[in-house]
Order: sequence, then C-alpha cells, then structure tokens
Amino acid sequence: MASAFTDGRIDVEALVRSVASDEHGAICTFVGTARRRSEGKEVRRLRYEAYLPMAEAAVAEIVAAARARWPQAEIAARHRLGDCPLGEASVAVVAAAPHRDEAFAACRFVIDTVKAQAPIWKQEVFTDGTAWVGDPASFRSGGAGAAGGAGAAGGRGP
Amino acid sequence: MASAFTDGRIDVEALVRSVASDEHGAICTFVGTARRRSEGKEVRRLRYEAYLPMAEAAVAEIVAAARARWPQAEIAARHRLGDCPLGEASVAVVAAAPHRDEAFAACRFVIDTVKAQAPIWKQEVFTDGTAWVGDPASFRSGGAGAAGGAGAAGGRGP
Amino acid sequence: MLLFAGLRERAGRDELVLDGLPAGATVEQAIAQARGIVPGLDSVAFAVARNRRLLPAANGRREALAEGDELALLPPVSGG
Amino acid sequence: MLLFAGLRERAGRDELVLDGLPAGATVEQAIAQARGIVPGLDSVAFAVARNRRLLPAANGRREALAEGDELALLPPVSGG
Repeated sequence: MASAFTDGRIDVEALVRSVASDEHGAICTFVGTARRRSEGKEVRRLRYEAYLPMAEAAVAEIVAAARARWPQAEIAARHRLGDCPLGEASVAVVAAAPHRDEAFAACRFVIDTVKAQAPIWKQEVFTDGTAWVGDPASFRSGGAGAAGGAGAAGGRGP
Repeated sequence: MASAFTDGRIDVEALVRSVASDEHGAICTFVGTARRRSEGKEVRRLRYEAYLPMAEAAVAEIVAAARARWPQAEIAARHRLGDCPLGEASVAVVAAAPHRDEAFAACRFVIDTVKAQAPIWKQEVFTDGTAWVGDPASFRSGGAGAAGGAGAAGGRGP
Repeated sequence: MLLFAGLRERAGRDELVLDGLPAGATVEQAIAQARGIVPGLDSVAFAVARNRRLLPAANGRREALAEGDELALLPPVSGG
Repeated sequence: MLLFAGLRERAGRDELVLDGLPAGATVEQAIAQARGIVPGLDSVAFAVARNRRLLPAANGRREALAEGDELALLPPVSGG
C-alpha cells in the first residue's frame, strides 16, 4: 500500500482515481488546506511533522476501521509533511461507495479520526514567529525561519 | 454566473478551483458517477434530461439557500445532461468553508436538495431497453438506441 | 404544455398545443385535455409547473390559466 | 526517547538517550529523567507511546521498560 504521507503536493485527482470505479456511484472527497488566518493572526505557511511509523500505522488502522464499518466503501487518505504553502492541501480523504450516505459517512469518519488520533503535528508560521497548534507555550519568536533545520524533512524515519 | 449544466464532461477540478481560497481550510466535494449496476440490472450508460430554465433556477435557489444557512461557505454545483458513460460524473457539488463541519453540511445539503427537487430526469440505458428512474412503467425495449432522437441534446432550451 | 422524460416518450413529442380551452380554463382542464393525447398519462404521478414554478399539490390545479402561461408536466425527478 | 513538535523544539533535539535507568525501571522513571533534560516538559500535556502504541493514560506509565523499547513523548496532535 502506498504511504499515507508525502513531502510534496498531494495529488487529489490521483487519489480519487485510486478509489473510483463504475461500481461506485458516489465519491466524497475532503481536502484540508492551509488557511491564511488562524484565530485572528496572519499565517504565512504551515509546517507538519509526524511520528512517521506510528502515523502510517494509525492511518492504516483508521482506514481499515472505516472499511469494516462501510464494507462497500473504497477509501484513500494522504497527509502532507514539511512545509505547506497557503491554499495548498495539507490532507485529503476520498471515499467511494455505491451510495452517498456511505461515501459521506466514511469520508467524515476518516478525516475526524485522523485529526483526533494520528501522531501528526501542525506548526503555524506567522510573520513574527512560530507555534505548534494545541501547544500555546511553544510560541517562538523569530519569523518564518525560526524553526528551520529541525524537522525540515517534515517527519521522522523509522 | 456559469450554467449549472453541461452537455460534456464535468471538470471537477475547475469547479473546486472556483470555490477554493486561502480563507477556506476545508473543501468537501461530492461527485455522483454512472454505476454499472442498478437494482441487479446491467447498465450501459445513463442519459439525463432537464427542464432547463426551471432547473437552472432551482439549482441557483438551492445554492443560495445553502449560502444563507452557512454564510461563510462558497458553493458550486454542476450537473451533466445528455449521455453519461459509465464511471463518468453525472453531478458534482463542491463546498469550501473555513471549517469542515460547514463544508460537509453545505455539500450534503446541496446534493440532497438538487436530487430531491430539481427538474432533472435520469434514464438508464440497459442492454435490452431503457427506463426512466422513478417511472417504472416507462420501460421501453429496444436496446441502447431506443430513445435516440428525442432529447438528444439532453435538455430543453427556454 | 411541455412534457419530459417518460411523459415525453409516451406522447412521442416534447410539447402539446392545447386548442380550444375556454377563457378562464383551469390547469385541471388543460391536464384533462392532455389525457386524451398522451397515452398512460396517469401511469406516473406527475407534478405540474406553471411558468416554471411548481404548483402546490393541494389545490394548484384549480388555478385559472392566463394567456401565455407555460405549463409543464414533471414526472418524479431523478437527477444526481 | 523520541521527542516531537514543541517538545522537540524545547529539547533542541529529537531524541534523548536515557542512561543509568535501573533494570525494571518504569516509563514514569524514564519521564522523570527526561524532565531533567527537557525544559518545560510539563508545560504541555503529552501522551506516551511505547513501541509505537499509545500507553493507556490510566496506569500505562507504571509499566516496566524492556531492553530496546522505543519510547516517544507526543504533544497534543494537530494533524489535518
């Protein structure tokens, strides 16, 4: 199975093609993108880091759980690591199913559970510093370059 | 505003681009495609017809109702008319919003309401005849060509 | 009167010209005339649109027609 | 012991080598040692993974470590 993670752009169309078939009448796609504003602050870009082997296993388990619950659904998920410019996709989930109830439900379940459980971290890069989301005390001043070096590859190898 | 209807392939990526922006962190896309099987019968292709001026107004009203309910959402919808080969998109709805609750809800509302209310009709073309969905007495034997001629343009002009 | 989908196929055409409706005729009278032209018109539960707005199921068909009204018979919709 | 995100930045490195833990030391003992190395370790509520499985919040930290265990400290996740 392909990795659920990529250091570059997420190819959403390829992800859709990987699950679409003429047995499935419904395809629900969720794409999360990097927003310009976060709680009133101007964001310059996002940066993602993962505990890669654990995160791969987590996403695979979440997709397997969705397929157990909606057996006719085909599901694919991809998350970006490293720098993510504004407007570009940080995560994409596609669920194809015979009918739209299953497609919507499976897609929603996977994105909700990946966000809640997978060991992935998002850093917001502001004009005046950086901060890890969910860890307010992590703010470091110094602008866009402050966190360079560490985590530049966006993830950890095994 | 662009027409919500097209006689050719739906360009889903262009539809997504038309609503995406870096103010919106969440994009939910629904694509309905022509399925090979319908209630146990083999389908060769679908054919769609609309009461075009009324259907345009209906889709515009549905999108406007969704925007009234989720004011931060940007929404686009496209429906195919005429022949739709297996596996190709017959309808696409995209909702972009700051957060995924709104994106999923607006997308779901629009596809559900378009399907329930817009004056659009789907004909299934089987190997042995054709039938309009929801009108079982409309079955006409004679294979894929049976309904040729009438409605070939897939819709009615004003 | 415009016809769509299965009704269009049953009639063999997409529009009926209804002649000889008296002034002040109702929607129901127009439908009655269509019954004589479209075989199996009542084999499907259709809705009626007048000037591209759906008529209320309750008593919309009792409305009187006006010159130039566009009537359409709509079988159950099945888009998507 | 692997560190991520804000914890990695606070420590200035992505891995700690914990020396001198006694045989049969618990996860909590390893964390106590990390407290001496990572400034502000407790400024964020972190979870602990052992061999890439999340430890139960209730009493997972009382488990005894085995040779070769991979421990990781995970700040609140924020993927998506």
